[in-house]
Amino acid sequence: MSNIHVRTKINGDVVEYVCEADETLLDVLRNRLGLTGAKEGCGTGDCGACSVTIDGRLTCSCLVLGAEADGSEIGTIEGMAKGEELHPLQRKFLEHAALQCGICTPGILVAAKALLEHNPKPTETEVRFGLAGNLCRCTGYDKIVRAVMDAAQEMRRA
Amino acid sequence: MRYERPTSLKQASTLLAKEKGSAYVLAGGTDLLVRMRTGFIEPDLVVDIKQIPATREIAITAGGFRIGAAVTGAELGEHAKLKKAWPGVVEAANLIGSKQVQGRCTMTGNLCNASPAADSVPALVAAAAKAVIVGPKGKRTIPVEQVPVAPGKTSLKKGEIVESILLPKRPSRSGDAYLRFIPRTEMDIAVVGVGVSVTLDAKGICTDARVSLGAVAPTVLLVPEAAKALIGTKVDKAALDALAKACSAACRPIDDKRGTREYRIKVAGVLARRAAQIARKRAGGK
Amino acid sequence: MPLDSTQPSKRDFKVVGTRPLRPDGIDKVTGRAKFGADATAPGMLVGRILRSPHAHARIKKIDTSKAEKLAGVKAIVTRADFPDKTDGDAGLYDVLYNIMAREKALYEGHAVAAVAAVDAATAREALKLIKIDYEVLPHVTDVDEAMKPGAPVLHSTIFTDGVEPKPKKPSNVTRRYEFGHGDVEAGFKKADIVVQRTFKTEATHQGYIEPHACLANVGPDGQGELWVCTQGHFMVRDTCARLLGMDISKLRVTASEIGGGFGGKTTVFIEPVALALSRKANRPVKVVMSRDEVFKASGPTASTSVDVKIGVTKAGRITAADATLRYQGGAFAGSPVEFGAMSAFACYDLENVRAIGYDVVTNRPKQAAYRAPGAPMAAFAVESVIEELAHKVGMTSIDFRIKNAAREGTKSSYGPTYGPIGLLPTLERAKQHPHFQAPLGPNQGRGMACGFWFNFGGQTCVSLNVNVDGTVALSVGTPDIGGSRASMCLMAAEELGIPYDKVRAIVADTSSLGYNDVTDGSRTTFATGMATILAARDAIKKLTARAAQIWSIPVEAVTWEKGYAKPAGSNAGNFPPLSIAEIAAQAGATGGPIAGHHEYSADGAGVSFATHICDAEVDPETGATKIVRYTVLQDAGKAVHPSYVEGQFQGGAVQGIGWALNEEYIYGKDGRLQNAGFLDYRIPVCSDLPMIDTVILEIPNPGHPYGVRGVGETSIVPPLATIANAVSAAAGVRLTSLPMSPPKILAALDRKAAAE
Amino acid sequence: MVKVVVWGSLKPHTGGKAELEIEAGNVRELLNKLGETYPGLKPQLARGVSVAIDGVIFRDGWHEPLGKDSEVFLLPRMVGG
Repeated sequence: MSNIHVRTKINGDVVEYVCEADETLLDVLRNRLGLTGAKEGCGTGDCGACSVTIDGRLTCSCLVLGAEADGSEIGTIEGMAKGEELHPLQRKFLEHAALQCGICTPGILVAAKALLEHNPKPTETEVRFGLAGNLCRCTGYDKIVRAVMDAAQEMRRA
Repeated sequence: MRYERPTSLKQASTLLAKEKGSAYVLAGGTDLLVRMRTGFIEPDLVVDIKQIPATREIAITAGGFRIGAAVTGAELGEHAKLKKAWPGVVEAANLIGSKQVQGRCTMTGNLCNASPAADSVPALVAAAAKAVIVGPKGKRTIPVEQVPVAPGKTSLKKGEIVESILLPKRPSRSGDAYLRFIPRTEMDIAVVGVGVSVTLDAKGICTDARVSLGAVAPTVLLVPEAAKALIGTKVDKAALDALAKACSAACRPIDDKRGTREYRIKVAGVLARRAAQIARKRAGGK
Repeated sequence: MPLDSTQPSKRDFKVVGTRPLRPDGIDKVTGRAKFGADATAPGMLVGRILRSPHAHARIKKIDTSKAEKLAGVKAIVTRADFPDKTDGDAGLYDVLYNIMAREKALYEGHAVAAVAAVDAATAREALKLIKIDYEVLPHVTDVDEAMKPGAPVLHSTIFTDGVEPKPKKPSNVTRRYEFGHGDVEAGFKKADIVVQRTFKTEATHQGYIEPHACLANVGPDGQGELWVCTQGHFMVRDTCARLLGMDISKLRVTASEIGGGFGGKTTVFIEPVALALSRKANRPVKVVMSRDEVFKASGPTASTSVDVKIGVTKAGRITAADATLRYQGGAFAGSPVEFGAMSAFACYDLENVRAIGYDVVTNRPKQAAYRAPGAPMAAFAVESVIEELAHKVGMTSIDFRIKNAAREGTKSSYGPTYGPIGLLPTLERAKQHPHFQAPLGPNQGRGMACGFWFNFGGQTCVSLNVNVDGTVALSVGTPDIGGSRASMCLMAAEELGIPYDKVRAIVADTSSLGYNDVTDGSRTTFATGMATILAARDAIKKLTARAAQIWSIPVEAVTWEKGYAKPAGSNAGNFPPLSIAEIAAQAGATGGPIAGHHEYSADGAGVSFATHICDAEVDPETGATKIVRYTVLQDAGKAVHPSYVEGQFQGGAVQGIGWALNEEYIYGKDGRLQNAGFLDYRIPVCSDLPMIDTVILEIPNPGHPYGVRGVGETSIVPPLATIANAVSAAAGVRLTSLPMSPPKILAALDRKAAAE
Repeated sequence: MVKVVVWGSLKPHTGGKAELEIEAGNVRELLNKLGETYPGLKPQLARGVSVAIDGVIFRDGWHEPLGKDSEVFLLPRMVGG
């Protein structure tokens, strides 16, 4: 098995790594780079816990080869807060108690951020469909939807 | 496994043709990686075609649209002209998986995965789309319904790659629609899918139609009898009844974990009726 | 246990009942929180488990010789590495058999061998090189089929217990249970209307998003460490130590952040295997289940088949209620049928009641607890019949239930007489709720149901350390699944009279704290909360004594008020009050560190009730169901952190929605699970649902100093029936089989149309 | 003497009786005496039971006192999710 050298930007920083040809980006992030914020809930793109952005597009990092990321810019949950300052979505998730166990939270935050960048004023239905690729088993989604809508409102005011 | 990232179709085709083991094309990867993960396939070679410029663009041509093999669902949804001309096709492509999957998945991948339940395929078939295939012996263009031949099997020969999908230019007063049934509101594989495309004349009479069914047979079906039920009518109740009957009659489904045989037959008719009404409305009919 | 009998209802709370941010919040929104699979160790190996492809097979031979020779393989374990040390403990033997198959593989996915290797690819390759000689045996996965004479028998050792005479032939029925009182036959004779129906529910999975994961590290000296996502790390420690013949003190288990459990992480699966691999390799070994493994080889809940018969008078009073419940709990004894039987009629005041339960084994994974284990399926059957009877006697669903509801003094269907309980208040509040008055749209129907759950306390140990600056470090031993550390901080702060953010709670490892039972049975806020309060009181006693020393006055002359030590009266002396910080600052001089502790077996959890209301819309052409509106009303005793109480109500309701509509284990004729993934095991997604309205009732539990009652489980009891009643109303035909998938609903509509 | 009620399917082990009279002052004595008097109950007692005293269910607690008029039920050992 021959390893592949990959050069990317992750959360704005240049990152180089070597990975196996069949290794997923999720495994690279978690096992090689120590970025364990993206979680593996299924490994088949059905739960969204491994959500990241690649060149601004939301994707499941379990459905991307590490090798494919060469030349791309990757955004993960670890890059969401700017220094001490939490992203409004992160803050609103805490305020609304929009997490119970927290395993799905990084993926949902990454997806919600991508959603609001695309649609700053989503309706409840749009939030619900926008987050349909992220499974949460604890909350019943109620408080998640509230937190996202509240964050959207705050971000629009800002 | 080897991973290659050629920058031309010729290179890609040569890599695939020369590989002695199992070789796969990677565009979005949303099916390929799942099959690798579940141990269903163990590729010796994966050829990533995303660095090939032709695969990445949606071109407007004299004949209609040329959609590169690596164009993602999200990109299709953002293309206003394509959406206006072929709303049913774009809708269908946008139903594949989640927002996350939309960022990667492609219609060509959906087609070449050769699942009878692929969402975009019935819409493409109804749209009379064609696949442009590049291989060691050159280029050929075939109707999309001739690409899948059985569940998981295509008519592509060793070294061949689908370069793009062609959608014809739209006559005026045309409309298409795709509807599928899934138990949840998102994230499921179609239990039944129906694509309908119609063209009306000035009086609202259907002059041309194509109807296609997914998940009711080993491959996506083009159903000429169903189209016949619409042509020459105003797509009224009687025509819709005949359409539903023709669609149900064309089904050759199985019982599986996603639905029963009876259910698929019945719902194929229901969805055909609903899809035809949307297509008619989009074509300007009342 | 003796408790200061503060009147909980009259208590005026300062911080309890507020909604502060959780202490683990930042870690969880920034991706820093460390869950089961997030840990690494130097020299770590990857552990992988080989699983049986057969539903039922004798394992004739296991040949690992080729795999052992593969470069990079460091250890292989099979049944030979797990000698029976269970010493006649049948339950523990079943656990041993479940974590690694012995003479037979009893279900598809049953572990048969495991490998530790330098990387995942090598481990995967090694699994392929292990050769197992199976003799495939006939299998059975359906509960009713498994009970038939002539069904393939899983264990030659099971002779149905609880029947007279004791059977001479082994079968798949492990045990018969019977609960009830009165004379049901006589009761049915008094009835004007009797409804009798049979119901079926399919097995569901807890569906936690985090697969089981652990990192084991055992040395040749017999000392070990285990990092694991679990609902109970002390349980993991004790079980693993016993299975592997280790001293309990030598195994230190740390609970990771846990990505959901709902009962499914109350036992062990991969943990003893990882420890055995690590011991053999003398290297750290990480084992993480794939989602496929989670579905096939963890502990889903039972599938069931239930008969219910209830009789009523024309006036709407129930005269008799009878149920027979058959639950299969997988390949080993222990389905939750007894709790199904006990809880089935617990919401009603019944003179004549009987519930008979049969625990059945089949070729499926050994079930684990799932939120109020056994109760939702029984409630589905009973509440469906109750709804039908209400309509037959011409009463509204809610008035019929109010008329027959259990209340204080009712002899419960499982025996004991109820003290003050909260069922009627939830029903009366439901009756007033605007949801009940709201108009319904076309193809919509409204349903309701009640639910009951026992709750319990359990063994608990808490340590509370007062730091020199007056802040407080709280160590608890119950893993925090849904924000319990916030609740513990709230209760400690309330009791000590200090701000919430001056208390920090952690889940301590097994070497740092006394034994704690698992986080289950809705017990944590109740039992760990009460232990926290009592530990705080213990600390206050010591703080008071230190204040006495500082003032050089007798201890009896010092009182404690709102976070301050004060002289008891003018006789005691004229000293300004001392804060915790001021007392703590002098700790070294006044006797050393100040800490409060409490350890006990908590009881008096108090039973819990809920009422749910649902509007569902059914597409008559496709059988698709949409949940249009949903309301949960439940008694929380006292909501310590109301947001997390609401979260439990909402989460339970939505799991119930999944169970009712789409979730099911689907087996093929070959006994193999066909939908071992989130694609076809369809848990609700965000776009499937409406907002879930909640009403928290607070009827104080006399068994807790603040009146707290467990809330985690009851919320999953009513939804199955609530939704079935709503769907049946919308479709105009009674649905008796879960999940109510679109094909089932459409088939029912067709049958109705054919009959009309 | 306290009156203790066992659940229906334990009756084969108690000579067909659901209601038993036992001389016991607390839970521990009750469980010990039950096992001594009705050895058939021992496997169930070993598996674990709960005891309901006047409507409150105790899963643990040997020392819990039983009054002459206490309402006492033997129940399966409670579990939860």
